[in-house]
Amino acid sequence: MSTTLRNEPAITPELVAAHGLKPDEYQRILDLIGREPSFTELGIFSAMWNEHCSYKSSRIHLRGLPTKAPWVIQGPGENAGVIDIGDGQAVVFKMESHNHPSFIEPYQGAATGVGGILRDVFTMGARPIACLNALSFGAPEHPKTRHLVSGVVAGVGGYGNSFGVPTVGGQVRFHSRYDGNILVNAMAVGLADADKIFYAAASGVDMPIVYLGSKTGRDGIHGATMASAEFDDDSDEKRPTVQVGDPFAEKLLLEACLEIMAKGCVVAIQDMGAAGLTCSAVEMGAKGDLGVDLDLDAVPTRERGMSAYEMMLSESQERMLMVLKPEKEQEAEAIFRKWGLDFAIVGRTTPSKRFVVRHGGDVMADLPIKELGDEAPVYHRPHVASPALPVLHARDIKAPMPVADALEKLIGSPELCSRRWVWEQYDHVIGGNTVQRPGGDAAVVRIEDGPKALALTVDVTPRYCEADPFEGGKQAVAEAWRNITAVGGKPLAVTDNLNFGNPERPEIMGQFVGCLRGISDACVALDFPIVSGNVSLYNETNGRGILPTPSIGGVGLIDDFTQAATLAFKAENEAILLIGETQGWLGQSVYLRDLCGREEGAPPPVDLAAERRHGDAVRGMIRGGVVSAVHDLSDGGLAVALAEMAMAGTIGAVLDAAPAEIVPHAWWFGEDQGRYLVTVPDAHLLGVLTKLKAVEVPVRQIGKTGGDALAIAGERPVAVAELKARFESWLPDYMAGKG
Amino acid sequence: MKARVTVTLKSGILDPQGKAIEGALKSLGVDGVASVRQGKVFDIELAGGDRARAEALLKEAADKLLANTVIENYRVEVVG
Amino acid sequence: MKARVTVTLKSGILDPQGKAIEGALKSLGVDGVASVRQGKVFDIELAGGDRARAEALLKEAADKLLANTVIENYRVEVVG
Amino acid sequence: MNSAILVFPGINRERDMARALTLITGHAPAMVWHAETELPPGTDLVVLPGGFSYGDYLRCGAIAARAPVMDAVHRFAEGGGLVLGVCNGFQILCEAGLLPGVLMRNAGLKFICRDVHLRVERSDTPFTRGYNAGQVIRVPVAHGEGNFVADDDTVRRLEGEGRVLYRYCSATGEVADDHNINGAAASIAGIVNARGNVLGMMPHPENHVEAVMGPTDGRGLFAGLVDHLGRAA
Ligand SMILES: Nc1ncnc2c1ncn2[C@@H]1O[C@H](COP(=O)(O)OP(=O)(O)O)[C@@H](O)[C@H]1O
Ligand SMILES: [Mg+2]
Repeated sequence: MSTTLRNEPAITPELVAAHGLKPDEYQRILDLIGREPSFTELGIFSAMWNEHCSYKSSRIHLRGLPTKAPWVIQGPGENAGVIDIGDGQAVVFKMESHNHPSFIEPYQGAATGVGGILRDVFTMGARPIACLNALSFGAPEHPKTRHLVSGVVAGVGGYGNSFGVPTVGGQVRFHSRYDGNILVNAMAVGLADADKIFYAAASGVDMPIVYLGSKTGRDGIHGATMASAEFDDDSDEKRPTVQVGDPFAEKLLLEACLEIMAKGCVVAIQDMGAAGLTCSAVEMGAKGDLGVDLDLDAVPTRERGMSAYEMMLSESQERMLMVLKPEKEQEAEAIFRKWGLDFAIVGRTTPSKRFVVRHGGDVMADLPIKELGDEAPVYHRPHVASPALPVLHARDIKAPMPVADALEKLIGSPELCSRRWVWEQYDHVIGGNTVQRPGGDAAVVRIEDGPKALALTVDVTPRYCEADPFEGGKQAVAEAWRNITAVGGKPLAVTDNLNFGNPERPEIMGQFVGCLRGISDACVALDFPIVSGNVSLYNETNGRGILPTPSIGGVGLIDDFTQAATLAFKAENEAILLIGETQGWLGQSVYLRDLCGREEGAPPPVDLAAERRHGDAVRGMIRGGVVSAVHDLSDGGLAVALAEMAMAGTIGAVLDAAPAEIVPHAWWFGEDQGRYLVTVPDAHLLGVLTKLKAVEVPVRQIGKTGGDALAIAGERPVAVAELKARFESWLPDYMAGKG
Repeated sequence: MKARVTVTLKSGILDPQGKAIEGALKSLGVDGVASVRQGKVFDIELAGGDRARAEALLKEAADKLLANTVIENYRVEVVG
Repeated sequence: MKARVTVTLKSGILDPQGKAIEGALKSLGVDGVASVRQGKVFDIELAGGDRARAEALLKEAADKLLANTVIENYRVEVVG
Repeated sequence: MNSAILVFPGINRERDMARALTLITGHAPAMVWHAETELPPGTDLVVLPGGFSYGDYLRCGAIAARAPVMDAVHRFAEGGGLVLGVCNGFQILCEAGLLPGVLMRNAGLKFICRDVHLRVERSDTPFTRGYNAGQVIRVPVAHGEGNFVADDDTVRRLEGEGRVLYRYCSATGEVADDHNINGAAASIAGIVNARGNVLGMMPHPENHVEAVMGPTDGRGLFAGLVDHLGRAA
């Protein structure tokens, strides 16, 4: 082919650099194709070889993750992971970040993030039944935070509500390290027939490749490259065209796709996400060992005069690429027209294993298809382990205030207060299956008419990951496992979203490697394989990285939703049992950070064997119907967990003083891992204690439910109503600009 | 004093609303419409009579709240 | 041909969005705003070049769809 | 009881509605595509479900209100047939002129999903006979534009003619601004047309018909309709 086409800029070192390709990467392209690439080809390489699509910094480390179990149908590598939940049913799920776009335009960035992950799930043939989201914002006092919270939450809701999927859970946190780099991680969960899962690999030569959905515009050109670039103070100037989400179009796309899948029309299907047409077409061909010949003149466009380069890199939303059975083409087209969607044959599969792009009579690209993906650079980036921090001793930490005052302060703090202001903007009841709404440990979503249900959660504690990546990685997985267990679910599998800073810095790469090792160990020990995930690197502003934030999305199964547990105290005079070992670990606790002003020390270690033993015992008690309320302990420790149970049930508790061997503030606010609180009616108490003893699970009765306050022996009682007022008011007040 | 701030989408930005309206007009039999893009107007009453000050005030209002300048343009007119 | 249809709320109809924006502007420190009412504009491209026909078409579009004439007024301008 | 649920592009609570109707009436409703020009013969109840028809673009309900099937709905209503519009369905009915007024952005400008309390204002209508007058029920809302607005005369007429059937209130039935979640005129959550056969309401009774979702207060509405139609037959 001619290497310079009409109106195409010449390839200069500046142009190469502007595409985020390093000189040695460009050399690799020259070696691979044996000539200078065309402008369109350069664009294609930049899209395929950027961090976001190629995983070039993370790939070698991801290979070690545990991804297998008898119930895993599809692990990482497809649009989403798939697990078997019995009865011929499968659950399809994945989490993905939309961090940079959400910082630039919070509403549309978050909205299109949700749209993208929903598409990943229904591309595989599943009807989405739930969404979750994990959001990290800068410090509350940062001037942009309020605007970002408001836009992101409205955007997550705006898309999911209109699309018609309940958003049932998530996480929200504030920390100054996210000031210039917020995180928006969206997770979608869908339900499919286990024998009707659809994949991306094309098969058959000379099969028509069909473009479906919305038209292509100039949105987000270079979006994928941007998702892998650091920000600086000039990023406002580098704005690409923002992608705008159209949840209405996506809802039509969902219904149309499910309809043609049910009619048996589809051979292969791939949604157009990051790097749009380029990525989706290359993947379909490469996975199927086929070439792809695209004719861009057939692509439905929104704007006049779009170049091949623009069409190949556009990230317009709500689009799909499919290979259809030729004999079903007309039937499929009729279905798409009925739903008012564009339908065009834009190419064919070929035996050549080349990726050929034609436009206006010219060949704009002619590249080896396998190499585009497989030969992407892979980096063994240098990494250094984070220095180990000292273990703090509770006795060396002075309590700044009495326990009751501390509890009142913490429960109304940005870190621990209620997220109601957020989730009330999400339709969390649509579908009529949300058995447990947001506000509990894991959301519980009934499957069709039951009795099965899914337990869903997203967790990570970034301050632990920063202090000790390995323990932090373990803890994120353990907490997700614990939250599922606390509602009575059997944890089945994980999707992860690994958000880190600049991998070219050895300390950051060290965090990444450390967290991944921890995640891996925990997933193995807890039989909790990873089936899908996403990596977001370069989350960094002016050289300062975010806290390492590997969000863990967990999915568990409940055999009978009527037996799920909730955290609310149910009745007066029930025994409150603390399960698990309490040492009083204050290092990296919320108490130490927010009340003592010290972000210090080693985080609490996770003993994975104990974790499993304790969790299995708790799940057994839930199934046995002997516990009336269950809650796991996490941020804020014992006192905060008790307060959450009391507020949810509007019943107080009478509690013993801290045991003599533990400093009171460490007992009440320490964040030792692997712990749960349960309440037990008298009739079952003896049985429960005997059983726990038999399986060597530490347990201690710490008080009884009752009254309208949390009354700790020797402390000022704290009224549940007062706790609730503080718990519920911080976020709405903050968003209203009060206080 | 009365003023109008008109906010429109920047060109190149997808307008799902406009697209849906286009389709609806077609199915209602209103032919000849090639494209529709939707925007907003804000009719604002201002205290005081200083035109220059009013314009500055409205520009501030548009930047801070009425328009999302990442995807929208705006125009301010003081109408009297 | 290009045209603009502007749709505004009839006076007497409460405008919650306008009210909320009024309040928000105040709390952002933009003062001097006495009232805000929000409306819509539609920028429409038309096929063909007959002005009178265009105006008739737009009136039809507004009556049939673009405005809810129970609560809204509209104005049609062909801009060229 | 033969019910028909209208399906417009972008509608998304049609499955919730179908489940509730099936559960309570014992019959699966017919799902009727917006491009149809007739309702299924023998239809007793037409339901316009919740969702985001046409993405709520332009004005919520505006585009759906002009769909081909709506002519059939007008004829059905003129013949005295029962029509229920929930959430987006209510918005469509207003846009179609089958009910007065319009639903505007919530006063707080935010989408709201939560359980609310409603006071049932009278029990002598097909849409409320499953309840007692003055009864307080708990059902969820999920909307961004549920703020009922009409001119003063219209609101006065609705009140005077006893056409407000459901009103936002406290757990104990007080109607006050604090409980008026979206700023609706007179705390209106649901109204009927002058003839009393077309109801529009913002909250979602169809989501509270099974114990699994908490209260089952939504059942009364559907059970009342079954009872009414049973008697009429
Ligand atoms: N962004 C969000 N979207 C929906 N629900 C949320 C969000 N953030 C928090 N929640 C809900 O609030 C509750 C408390 O969250 P969190 O403190 O993170 O729980 P836990 O400590 O059990 O992990 C959970 O039920 C969670 O699902
Ligand atoms: Mg929990």
